[in-house]
Amino acid sequence: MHGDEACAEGAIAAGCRFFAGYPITPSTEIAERFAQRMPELGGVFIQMEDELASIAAVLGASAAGARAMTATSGPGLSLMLENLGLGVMLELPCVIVDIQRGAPSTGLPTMVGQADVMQARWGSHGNYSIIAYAPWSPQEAFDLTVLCFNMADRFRTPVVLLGDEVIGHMMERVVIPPAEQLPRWERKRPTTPPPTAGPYRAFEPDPDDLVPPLPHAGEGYRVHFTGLTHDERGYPDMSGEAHHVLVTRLNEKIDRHVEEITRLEDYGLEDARIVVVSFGCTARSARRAVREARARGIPVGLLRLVSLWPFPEAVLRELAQRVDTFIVAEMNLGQVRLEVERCSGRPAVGVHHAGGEMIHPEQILQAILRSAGR
Amino acid sequence: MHGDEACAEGAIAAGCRFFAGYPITPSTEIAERFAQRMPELGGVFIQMEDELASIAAVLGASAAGARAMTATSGPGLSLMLENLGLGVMLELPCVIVDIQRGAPSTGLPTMVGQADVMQARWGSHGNYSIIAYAPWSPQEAFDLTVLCFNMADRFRTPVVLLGDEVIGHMMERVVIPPAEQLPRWERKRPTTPPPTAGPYRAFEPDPDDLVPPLPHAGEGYRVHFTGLTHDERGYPDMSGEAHHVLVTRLNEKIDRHVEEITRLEDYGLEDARIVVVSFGCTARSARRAVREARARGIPVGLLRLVSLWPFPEAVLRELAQRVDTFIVAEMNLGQVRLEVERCSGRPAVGVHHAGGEMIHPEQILQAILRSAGR
Amino acid sequence: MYTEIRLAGFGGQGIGLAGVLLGRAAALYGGLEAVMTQAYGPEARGGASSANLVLADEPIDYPFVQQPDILVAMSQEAYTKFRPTAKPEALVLIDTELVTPFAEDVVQAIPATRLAEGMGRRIVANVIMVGFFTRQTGFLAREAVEQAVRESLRPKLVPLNLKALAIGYEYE
Amino acid sequence: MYTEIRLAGFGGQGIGLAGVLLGRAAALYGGLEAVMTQAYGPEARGGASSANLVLADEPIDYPFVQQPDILVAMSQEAYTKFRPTAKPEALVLIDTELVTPFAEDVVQAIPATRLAEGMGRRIVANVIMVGFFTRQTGFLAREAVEQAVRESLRPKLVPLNLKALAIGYEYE
Amino acid sequence: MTQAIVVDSHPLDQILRADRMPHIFCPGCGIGIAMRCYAQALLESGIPQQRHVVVSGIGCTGRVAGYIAIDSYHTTHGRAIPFATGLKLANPNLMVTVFSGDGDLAAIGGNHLIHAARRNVDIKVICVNNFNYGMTGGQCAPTTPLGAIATTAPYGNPEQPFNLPYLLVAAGAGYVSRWTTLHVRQLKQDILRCFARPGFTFIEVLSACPVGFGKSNSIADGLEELQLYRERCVIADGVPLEEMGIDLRENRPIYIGNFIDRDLPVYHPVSLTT
Amino acid sequence: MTQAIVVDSHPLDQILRADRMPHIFCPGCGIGIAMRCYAQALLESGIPQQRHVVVSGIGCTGRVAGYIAIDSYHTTHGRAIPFATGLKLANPNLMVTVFSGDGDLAAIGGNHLIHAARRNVDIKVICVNNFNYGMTGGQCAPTTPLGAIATTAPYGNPEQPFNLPYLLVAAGAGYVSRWTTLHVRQLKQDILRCFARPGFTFIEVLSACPVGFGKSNSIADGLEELQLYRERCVIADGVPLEEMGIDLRENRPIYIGNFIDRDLPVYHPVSLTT
Amino acid sequence: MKAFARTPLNLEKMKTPQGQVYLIPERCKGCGLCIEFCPREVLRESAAINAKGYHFPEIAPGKETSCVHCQFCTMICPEFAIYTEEATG
Amino acid sequence: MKAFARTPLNLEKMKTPQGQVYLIPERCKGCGLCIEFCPREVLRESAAINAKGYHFPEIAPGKETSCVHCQFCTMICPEFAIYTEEATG
Ligand SMILES: Cc1ncc(C[n+]2csc(CCOP(=O)(O)OP(=O)(O)O)c2C)c(N)n1
Ligand SMILES: Cc1ncc(C[n+]2csc(CCOP(=O)(O)OP(=O)(O)O)c2C)c(N)n1
Ligand code: SF4
Ligand code: SF4
Ligand code: SF4
Ligand code: SF4
Ligand code: SF4
Ligand code: SF4
Ligand SMILES: [Mg+2]
Ligand SMILES: [Mg+2]
Repeated sequence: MHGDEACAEGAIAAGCRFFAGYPITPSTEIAERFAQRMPELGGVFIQMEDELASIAAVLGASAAGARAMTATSGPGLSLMLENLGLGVMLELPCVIVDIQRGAPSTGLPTMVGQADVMQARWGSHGNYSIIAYAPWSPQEAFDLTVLCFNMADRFRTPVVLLGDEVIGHMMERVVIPPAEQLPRWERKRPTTPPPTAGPYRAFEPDPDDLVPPLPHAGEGYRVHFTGLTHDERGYPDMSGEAHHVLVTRLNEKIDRHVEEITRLEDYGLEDARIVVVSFGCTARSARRAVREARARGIPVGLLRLVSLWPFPEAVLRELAQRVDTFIVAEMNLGQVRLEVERCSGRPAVGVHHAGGEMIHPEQILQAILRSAGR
Repeated sequence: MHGDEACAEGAIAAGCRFFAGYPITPSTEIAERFAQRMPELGGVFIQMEDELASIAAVLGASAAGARAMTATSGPGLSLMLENLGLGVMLELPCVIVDIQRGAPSTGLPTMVGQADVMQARWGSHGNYSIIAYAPWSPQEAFDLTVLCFNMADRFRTPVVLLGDEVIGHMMERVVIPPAEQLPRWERKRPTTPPPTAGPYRAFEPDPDDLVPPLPHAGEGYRVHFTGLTHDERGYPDMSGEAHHVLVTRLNEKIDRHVEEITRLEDYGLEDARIVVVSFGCTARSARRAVREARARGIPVGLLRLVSLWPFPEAVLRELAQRVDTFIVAEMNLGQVRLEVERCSGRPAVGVHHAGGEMIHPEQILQAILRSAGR
Repeated sequence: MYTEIRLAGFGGQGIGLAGVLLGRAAALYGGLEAVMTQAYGPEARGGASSANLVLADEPIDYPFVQQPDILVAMSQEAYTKFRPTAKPEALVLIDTELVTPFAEDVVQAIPATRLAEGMGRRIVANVIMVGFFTRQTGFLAREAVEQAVRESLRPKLVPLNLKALAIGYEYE
Repeated sequence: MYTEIRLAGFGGQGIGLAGVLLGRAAALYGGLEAVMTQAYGPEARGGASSANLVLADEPIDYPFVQQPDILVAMSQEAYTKFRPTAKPEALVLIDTELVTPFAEDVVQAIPATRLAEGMGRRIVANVIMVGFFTRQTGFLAREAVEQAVRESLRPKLVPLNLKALAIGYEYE
Repeated sequence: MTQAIVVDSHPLDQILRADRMPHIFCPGCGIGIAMRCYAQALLESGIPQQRHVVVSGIGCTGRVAGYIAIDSYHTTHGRAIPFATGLKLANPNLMVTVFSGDGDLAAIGGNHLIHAARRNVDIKVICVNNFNYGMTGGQCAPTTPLGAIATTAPYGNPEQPFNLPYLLVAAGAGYVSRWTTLHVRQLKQDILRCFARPGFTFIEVLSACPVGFGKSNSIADGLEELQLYRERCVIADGVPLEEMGIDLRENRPIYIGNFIDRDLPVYHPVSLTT
Repeated sequence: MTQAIVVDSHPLDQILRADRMPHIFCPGCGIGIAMRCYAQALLESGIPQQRHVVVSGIGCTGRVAGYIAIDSYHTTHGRAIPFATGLKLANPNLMVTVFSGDGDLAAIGGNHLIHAARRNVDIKVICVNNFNYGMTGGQCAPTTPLGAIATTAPYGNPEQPFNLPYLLVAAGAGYVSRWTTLHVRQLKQDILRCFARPGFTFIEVLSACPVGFGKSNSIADGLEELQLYRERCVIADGVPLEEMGIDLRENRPIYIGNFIDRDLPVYHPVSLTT
Repeated sequence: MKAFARTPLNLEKMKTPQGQVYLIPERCKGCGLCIEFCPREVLRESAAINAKGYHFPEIAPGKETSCVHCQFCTMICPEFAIYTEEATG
Repeated sequence: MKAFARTPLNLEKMKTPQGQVYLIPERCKGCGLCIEFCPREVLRESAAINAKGYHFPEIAPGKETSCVHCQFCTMICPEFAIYTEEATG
């Protein structure tokens, strides 16, 4: 099964029954898989007229209670950003899959890239926090898609799966666990019936985790959702104060839970003086390079960012205490590297390529050898 | 004259004769000014059906040789990002004005924000460099718009003016120098006639500055422009190598000229142990706070970022050598602060507000006092 | 010198123009720094309207008015809403017929709207108020304000507005 | 064990399916790690098509084939293009009738397409080649590949393809 | 009756977010009238209120979602229709109405409008056409008549406007009507008909924006615009769709009424399970 | 003649980027035919080549811009029309043609299409309609017939397609035609007519995509699709626009021809100087 | 119309219901639509103003019993500021 | 049609021009359109293939002088691979 299929199957296994999308290489197979599968399962597959419509439909479906998703690549993600912001503001859980290709612009439609990392974080106007994961195998495309849905519902927010063409199109064994073994975190839902007088407070956060329960359309809560700055009732409130309260909470509900959200994998970090940081398909090359370097006795480890956002700042700061050099391997001209530099307080060695073909383990190995003074 | 008008007048003074836009508060007055002025000057004002169309029309006009611009606010910028990337890839000079308002999403349409800083840098998919300036007064809205056009033509690239609602809507004296006193850097243009055999190499960089001369439509060069990865002839080239060469050059042509592009203003930096970094309307409050703090004998200075991108990394690194504390004052939850932290290698003090109302000098003063241990 | 001025009334009274005239006079002919801000947005429609001016003899950093030294109120709503935001000792100018001040407040009053109606053009009440303002505050030369009127308005409107200015200025 | 395999031919020959069958057999029934990648894109249309397999007994990091240990060429273009990318000592399997190998090259040949035509279904040439591959390479059990055929194809296509597999496997 | 009895609530307050009244619409604005017709239709529809949902885009009209006390979504500029599509398909039990402005639906949202009509998705669109962008202060819309004055057309609009009913029918819509805010009874009735009929429906409501459009085009106020409707509106009976263009400033009939009502297959996602 | 003479260039190579030939289109694809008609028309137009510009969006058809040796812009998916609008308005001396696919122009680009038609901006649109998204491998387009098979409609397309000529006319276009890639003479002539006539023009070119559409809908190859055109195409004469819908799989006429040619004011930006 | 409205009231008594006007003055924005389009000219602009300065409607002198509860004022009022009920008695 | 095409050639000699077919075999993708739509059935698929494996067209036996230079093959060929010129002589 290739990564795109695995992603679609992951979504389906997670209970996703609504897909709205617009074809774009190299994510199209996800849509095609849904087109095949939703009719069998009584779910909704709809091909929209563009990506603007796709994400809007996904948000609508989420508001109606569905686990919903869309899939695209860079150019489509660029078109979805305004409504990604709406999803953040309305706190509508959903999953947006970006199978990255060579960019900017039309770039290399059929070839790999990893240069949408910062876009996923900062692409929509205004300040918001986002959750993003990056699979490094078809198996993980499955697993992380399930996790994306769970995180989306857990934090009532859009979540991004940042795949790449290599993972999307490569075939590898994927183990699909039985549905009942898959973790499923449900959306927090209203626990009280619709109020008889006065509006239901659909944006009143649970003080514990800042996440408000989500009433769905048709349940009688008579909710108002607006992309305008709003109070806890959802009513527009045009004041700097209300804005600060709302926007801060939207950020905090994610940032405060960075530990819960973060997924990392490490290889040989215990004794490492040099740490390679990588993610997605590039992390495969990084692992090979690290293995080979360790075989040569170099104290190097790999930190694989399974979650990219929120950035695991604390982990990096802690690592920086005991590590000499960070090497960041990524198929862009330096995006995660900037974050690593910021958190570690020092320049990192970048192994970069603009995209089109995977970074070869040898390139990373060379960087390790240089850093180790060999 | 308010900032929006000053911006429009700056563009007109810079020779801009093409405006395509879509109304959005708080930038609409720019469009309205153009609607008034273009007919008088024989230029083109066209209101498009949306922002997607607006930027596309601007790129088309630029390809035809016009100094062209559009103006919008956050939600519109979000919609322009795909074609911002196209502009980068086709190397078509143009100016995009974003008068920032409270965000994310619809947020506070009539109130101020400064939270699109990262978006301007990272909003489109893929890796690219961008040039952006942030005016702090209507006068500067005029001056920097002129500069934007010059930089756009100088580097054959889209340039962003990141204004904000306070500057856009506040009235202050604006001095408009006579046209002949305004600096004007022309686009680099082909110096040879169209080749008789073989294609003209419209993407062959000048080795000195990496900027290729730009032939306009209708001049007989028979150029091909594509958002696909292309070679120096403009022909699609679907290889990782070609992609790396192209994308690296697009970044380098800007990053290498960071000194030429950077505009900074400083107050009392000479003896400062504490440096406040700010920009746009917030820098006005910062200046007042710094003045008051200095009056109390605190060795504090202000570094005002007139240019935001490319980030003046070297300046910050150099300052970091001799300064104890950086305070970043900005109307967002921390964007420029991240860059300051990265370049200075240490956490900075943030004075943040999500938007809606200007940060008051007092808030910044308090931060200064705390940092000074008072 | 650092003077904060708030002009307030309801939509359609030309409060913005009054602000522009004063700002211009101060900046271009009075040698002062001047910044004007206005409240925008759908919320402002039909309801209260205000123009806020800071005049100073040094660069003005923070552009907003915080505690006006001078308040010009051309509607009851504006007076009631904004009087408390102004300094207790602020100079308060009101349109006599539209505003009933708080009992303890000391104000300078002019029936600007009625005077304007007397001129046959209700719309110039704002400029009458500007004239009154110029006289009462004294820090702007009458000529400077006249010049601002000439430069800010379409030529054919200038004579009428100069007359309105004079009426306000000369009102006792 | 770390074996790189490239299957190549032209569009429409079912090269991708051949790769899937081998990958499946290796991964699910051969206890190996297997990764397959393909060249995508409009450039691939009608022209060359290839499937690239890495089989290993340890996790496969870098998923691409760099220097094939085994090359299966089902078109002249594919052979000419890819033979130089393979190890000099690589095992090279060709369709006899479609490929004329370089003079010095040692190859294993089967007239897969003709055999398929013999079965009345040109389209199964790929599976015949898979059978041939299985026998020639020896590291995959025939049963594993048969199982892969059963699981990868629609039921009604299975018998035909099992037959094709047998023909390839048993070809001398 | 000797005097009007002063009260502090209205019978329709039950379906309004009365705590948010008065609404932000300007004096004489027609949006409130269209909203009242919708509110009334909601009550009369016989469909339980909790099944009704309203979705708006951005604009003055877009604010309507904020005043109706049912599940209501105020989305982004132009995207109300696809948002509504998602809602409807995910829960077909909902009665989903899109209530938005001409700019929102036909300028930035034009693509979604024609595609929803083509698909015949079961949503009810009410488009308040006030011939301009009211919210942003009176710019041209794709409905602004040629030559009319707007803040982005100070010398007159150089563009032809859409004939929305014609466009919608050509895009594939099965049900298209037009009324004005003077035709309050008909409008409410027509909304009820839409509720009762599956598939995509489109009602254009001509409406005064005295502040944004009227002022600059010699229509003194909302009252005057309604008087103009009273004078010039004609029920279209057999008038071809090509003739449905409007120029408020020209003295020719403004056609209103139901222009098309035809049965077309309603969009349903493919399903093998039912 | 005893044999065909083998050569290595074609008379039209002068207007092609011959160094990029052969093009990427699949065997039997109709795009090359439409492109040839355009290339021929360019030469015959009498307009100096350097005044001609072609703009494409993304898609197989969008690649055309890369093969014609005039100033050519291959933009983003859906945005060819506004890009072309900018070009034309900034330099009215240019003859700007948009050459793109049905998905590009009518799906993601649908809004720009109807607005350009409404404005009547002076650009020439050639839309290659192959009833699907060829480039991405055969997904549904808004032109895919109801029930047809596509990779995103494996059980049959549940959506009604657009009747593009009708949509365009209703949006305001002054000149709308339809031909197929079999009607090579007529198509070239029609392109020439468009060059000669100011304002927005739209030509729909029905074209085979054997790989994306044909294969899954029982049309074996490009040849068979052209045979089908030969059998079923009928010059529309007085047939109302409503009837212009197409279903390749049904045995009813496919109407072709010039459907409308009317003079409407051409869009010009407001100017006080001329 | 004016003439008609002055027709003695009892003429219609049997046929048409009689209405009582209700008003929420603070919601009124003085647009005048209820006044203009009342078929019976029951309403007129009052001299009083509400907090926002608008002249809300009042019953025109002599029209105290003219309202026929046709509800047009209810329907045309953009502000949900006026409605009628059938007068009992 | 076949019958007609077999009509002795000189019958038409005076009226219609005669054409010479030119071919760029490497561009041909073997779509067969030129063959199918040639009104004179001048062309047929050759046994030879080009580098990409396509059978390009050739002059059908007996049709050496049938081409009337109607240019339909030129116009219908998607590949710019075939054209005709008026045969001189
Ligand atoms: C992406 C985006 N672009 C522009 C705007 C600014 N904007 C808000 S409402 C509006 C026009 C509204 O016009 P219409 O839909 O006709 O509604 P009306 O106000 O006239 O009722 C515009 C352009 C926006 N909010 N978002
Ligand atoms: C924003 C964006 N979304 C999606 C795509 C992927 N894409 C490329 S071409 C295409 C469809 C092309 O269809 P059409 O315009 O009909 O052209 P054809 O290939 O059929 O000639 C799509 C969806 C893209 N390039 N950009
Ligand atoms: S601006 Fe126009 S549309 Fe908006 S509320 Fe006012 S009158 Fe109504
Ligand atoms: S995929 Fe279809 S449209 Fe694209 S080149 Fe092939 S046949 Fe033509
Ligand atoms: S109900 Fe009818 S008659 Fe009575 S006041 Fe209202 S509009 Fe007039
Ligand atoms: S219609 Fe309503 S808002 Fe208008 S005047 Fe009458 S009561 Fe007031
Ligand atoms: S020119 Fe006409 S007759 Fe000659 S080969 Fe071509 S199609 Fe046939
Ligand atoms: S039409 Fe062209 S491509 Fe097709 S067979 Fe003939 S020569 Fe070859
Ligand atoms: Mg409107
Ligand atoms: Mg197509």
